[in-house]
Amino acid sequence: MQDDLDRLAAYVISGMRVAVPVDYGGVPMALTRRLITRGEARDLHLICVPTGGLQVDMLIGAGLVAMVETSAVSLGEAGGAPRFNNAVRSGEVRMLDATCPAIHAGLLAAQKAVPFMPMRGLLGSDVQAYREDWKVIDNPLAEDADPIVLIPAIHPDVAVFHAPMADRAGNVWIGRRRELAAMAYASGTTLVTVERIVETDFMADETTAAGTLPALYVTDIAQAERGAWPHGLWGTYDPDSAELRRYAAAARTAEGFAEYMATTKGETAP
Amino acid sequence: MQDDLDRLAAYVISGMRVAVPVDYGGVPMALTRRLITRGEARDLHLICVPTGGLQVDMLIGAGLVAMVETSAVSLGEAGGAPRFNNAVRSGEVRMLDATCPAIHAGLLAAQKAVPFMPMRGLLGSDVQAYREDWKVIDNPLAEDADPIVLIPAIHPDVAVFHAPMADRAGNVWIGRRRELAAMAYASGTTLVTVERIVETDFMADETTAAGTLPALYVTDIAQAERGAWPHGLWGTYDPDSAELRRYAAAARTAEGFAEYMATTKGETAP
Amino acid sequence: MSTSAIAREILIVSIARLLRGTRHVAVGAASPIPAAGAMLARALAEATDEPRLRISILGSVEHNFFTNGSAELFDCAGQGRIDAFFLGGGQIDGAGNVNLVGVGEYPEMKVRWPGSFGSAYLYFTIPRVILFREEHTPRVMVKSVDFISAPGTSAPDVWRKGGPYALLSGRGLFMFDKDKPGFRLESLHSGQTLAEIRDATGFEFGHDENPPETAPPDAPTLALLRGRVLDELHETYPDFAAGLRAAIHGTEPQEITR
Amino acid sequence: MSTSAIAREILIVSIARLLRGTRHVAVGAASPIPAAGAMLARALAEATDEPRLRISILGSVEHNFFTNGSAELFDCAGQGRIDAFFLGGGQIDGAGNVNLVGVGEYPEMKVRWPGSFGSAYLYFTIPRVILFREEHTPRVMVKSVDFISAPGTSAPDVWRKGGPYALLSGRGLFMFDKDKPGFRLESLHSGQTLAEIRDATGFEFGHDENPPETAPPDAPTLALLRGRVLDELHETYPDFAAGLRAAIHGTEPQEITR
Repeated sequence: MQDDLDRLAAYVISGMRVAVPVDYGGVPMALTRRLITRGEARDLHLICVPTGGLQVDMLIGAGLVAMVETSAVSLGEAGGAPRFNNAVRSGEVRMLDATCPAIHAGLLAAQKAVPFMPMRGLLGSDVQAYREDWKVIDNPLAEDADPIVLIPAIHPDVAVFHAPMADRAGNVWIGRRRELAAMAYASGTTLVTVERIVETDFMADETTAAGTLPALYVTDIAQAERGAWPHGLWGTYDPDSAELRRYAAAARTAEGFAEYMATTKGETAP
Repeated sequence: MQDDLDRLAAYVISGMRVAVPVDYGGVPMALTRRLITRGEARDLHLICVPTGGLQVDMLIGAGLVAMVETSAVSLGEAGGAPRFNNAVRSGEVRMLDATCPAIHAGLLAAQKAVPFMPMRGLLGSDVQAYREDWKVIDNPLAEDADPIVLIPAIHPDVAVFHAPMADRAGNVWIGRRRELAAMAYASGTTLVTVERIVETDFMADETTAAGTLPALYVTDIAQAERGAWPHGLWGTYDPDSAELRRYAAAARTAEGFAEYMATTKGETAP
Repeated sequence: MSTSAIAREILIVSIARLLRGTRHVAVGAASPIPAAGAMLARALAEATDEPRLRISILGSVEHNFFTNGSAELFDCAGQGRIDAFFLGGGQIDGAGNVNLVGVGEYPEMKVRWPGSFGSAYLYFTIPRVILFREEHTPRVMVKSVDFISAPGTSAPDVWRKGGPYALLSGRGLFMFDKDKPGFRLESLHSGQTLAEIRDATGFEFGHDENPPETAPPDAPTLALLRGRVLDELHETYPDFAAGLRAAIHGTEPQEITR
Repeated sequence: MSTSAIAREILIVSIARLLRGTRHVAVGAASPIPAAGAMLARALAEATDEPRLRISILGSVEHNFFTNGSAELFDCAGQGRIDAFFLGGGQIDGAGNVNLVGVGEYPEMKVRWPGSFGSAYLYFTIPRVILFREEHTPRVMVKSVDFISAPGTSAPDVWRKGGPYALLSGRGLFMFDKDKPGFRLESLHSGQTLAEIRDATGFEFGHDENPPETAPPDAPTLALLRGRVLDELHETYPDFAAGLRAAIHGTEPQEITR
């Protein structure tokens, strides 16, 4: 039977560029597991805003990822991301190694409808050296030589994240996590899972409006209680460190990963 | 006797670039009148974010302004800005005519610590033609010809605005008016007047934190009740349209303006 | 009560027609007629199962879909999320150029207006920019503007997603042809003649030999306008709504400013 | 209870000394020793009328001064509002280059680490970047890193406001000289010899003939660390604070990881 998560998952199509949030920023794990169960959307190009964690590791382990643009992927306190590390070593996924502010800059360029954002730093790093899509120019406004890197706009096809709540009009409460808004501004489609849907109109009150991503930018919403588990959700619940460690240990091998995925049902988690 | 407004006003020194907010965005009129009474800070370069109103007209009328960078100056429903219009016609102030998003782009460049922001539009307009500080380049990332304008970073020396409240730690509630944060990020000094100072810590609660400019960016704060009058303050009080019209009529002549300023004391307004 | 549409209603109905099929319309702060047109378009779309029309009124608290400060309107337009917008213009010329800065030689112009606002960007980004100015005289509709706040057309290599779509004045409705480029008279408002409009216009424009009159609204549309739309309008523009109501009821002069 | 400082306390005290005079220090998420050093520096500054030190701990709710999403740290650093920051490094070389990406040939490296995070930007923007890595072995302190996540120095025409300030390891403290460029051994932690440190370090570094021992804290500083600072630390890093407390009280081995 098709439910709300299936409806959301169906927006994601093979080959799409998918923007995903940092591990403390509202990771849509319930939706991620559904994407894996369905297994239809493959060859995904993940854009980590600005780093990735369990979600990225699972999608890679499930064989759905062709490319990862990120500043880092790890399981935080639980250690390295095993399926990610393995896939990079074997060349199974193509890497676009970045640095956090470069990913923010690329999304900002899309938000501002400009082809690039200039960015300081980077010069002389191998991060920059390996990025053929980034371009070093001489600052056209400077009198003396002043090399600067241009980061091309990043236009994700779809942004996915999990948030504490949405209202009936489709407005989503994001609080201080404004990188979630930045993801949505830059993306053609934005899919949001939430802990709950409330009757209050967030936009009607200046206090709640200040932390709201307006419905204007939200394509579809599904309710998913504890939808970030085992990641935490700011202001709502803490990460399940034991579960993250359990995953980290299991996923050291492809078999362990498969076993873990077959036996762990996130949606019915505590 | 020196009071809090004097302490704030003393940060503003002749020749400084001063960023001021749009007329519905929290205009620090009490502070503006104090600057005029003191009369010490002259040859100011006003940067309207992105347009100006009564504040700009008064500072020009008082002879404190050398240059105005803005997308527009008007008194809104009360009509054109008389001292501004007169000063432009006579060449008394130098104009840097802009368009709203170009001012936002310049401030954003300063926020991001980059020398410029690219911006679409503008080409073929006289706004662009008269801005020698803006530069047209060919998009270095495009294969075909693709001219684009670079807007240099705008670094105000000081940003001034009025807000509903601050807390004891110096955090300022700005709600959805995030251009006030953008002004502060870009500026060396940020001076804020508020209706009231409250005991709650805005940063301690995710709901209020989302609409807060952190104390980190705020140089000094003074309380000024009805400090935006006769402009309105969002969520707090409406503009005093009758007073704006009274000003508009009086300020048609230099004498009328002087008379108005001599007889109107904002700080003791209703 | 007037049973046929009065002049201001014809403007509102014309705007609603120009907005047909749009999803998101932005309206400037002090623009009651464009706002009323957008509200009518929204009501009509709902009645016909068309996608819901979102209306952003700048400076309004109720009609505000933005939470990221005053830059968000421009970002939103750049992202292609705004389909239609309205621009006035102290001067408008036949190439669709708009002047919001002043009359005479820049910068020490003999008449100075407020400034270009966001026009130099929004004219490039929003597909249907409707030039709306009730005053239709040779001093507004000029051969060539004194200052180009925003150009009507651009060279082929210039990034441009939007531009002039129509020009609606107190005298008639013109559609813009960017390939020509220029305006073509679509219809004359009731009581206007082609000769009068030519005399009032400083630029050349295309037209039929006998241009039609701007079509009045049908009865259900007029009822919607005088009912729900006027009620909605009252929340944001109480003075304008009251004035329009009075004009409809014949208690004030019906003529609009020219 | 140990009356003299244990090894971890020497690291904390060394960090506090390196932060002297700063106004705003940012600390990474899982960095209890740098956080403790910053908290000690703050407590010491308050005791001596120096300007108050602001500590931003990434990912912490209590020590968060940001409200503009995860880009704000980088904006704030670019604006010159952050004086000091800590970087680790899977590999660190004598030119101050840092590698957070992996070992072997990029991209299919034989060991892959998480990635460069914000280092390629923050190393250019924050004046005092303190390289902190307890493990001091030839596999960490290498002659030349396999991948430059962030370079230690830049050509003169490259915009650069920040860079390496010091390198603190479990064996000693080095200061960075960007003109040389290279590290100079400032002091050896208790029990270390110059010969041992040389053997453990893959790069050349400057040093005195008889480098001094890293100075232990005076009694008031140690009291502050074991009192207020440990209490503050407990709020954010309860496990680490408990472990440190146990080590001070001699209920667990005092040796730190090398």
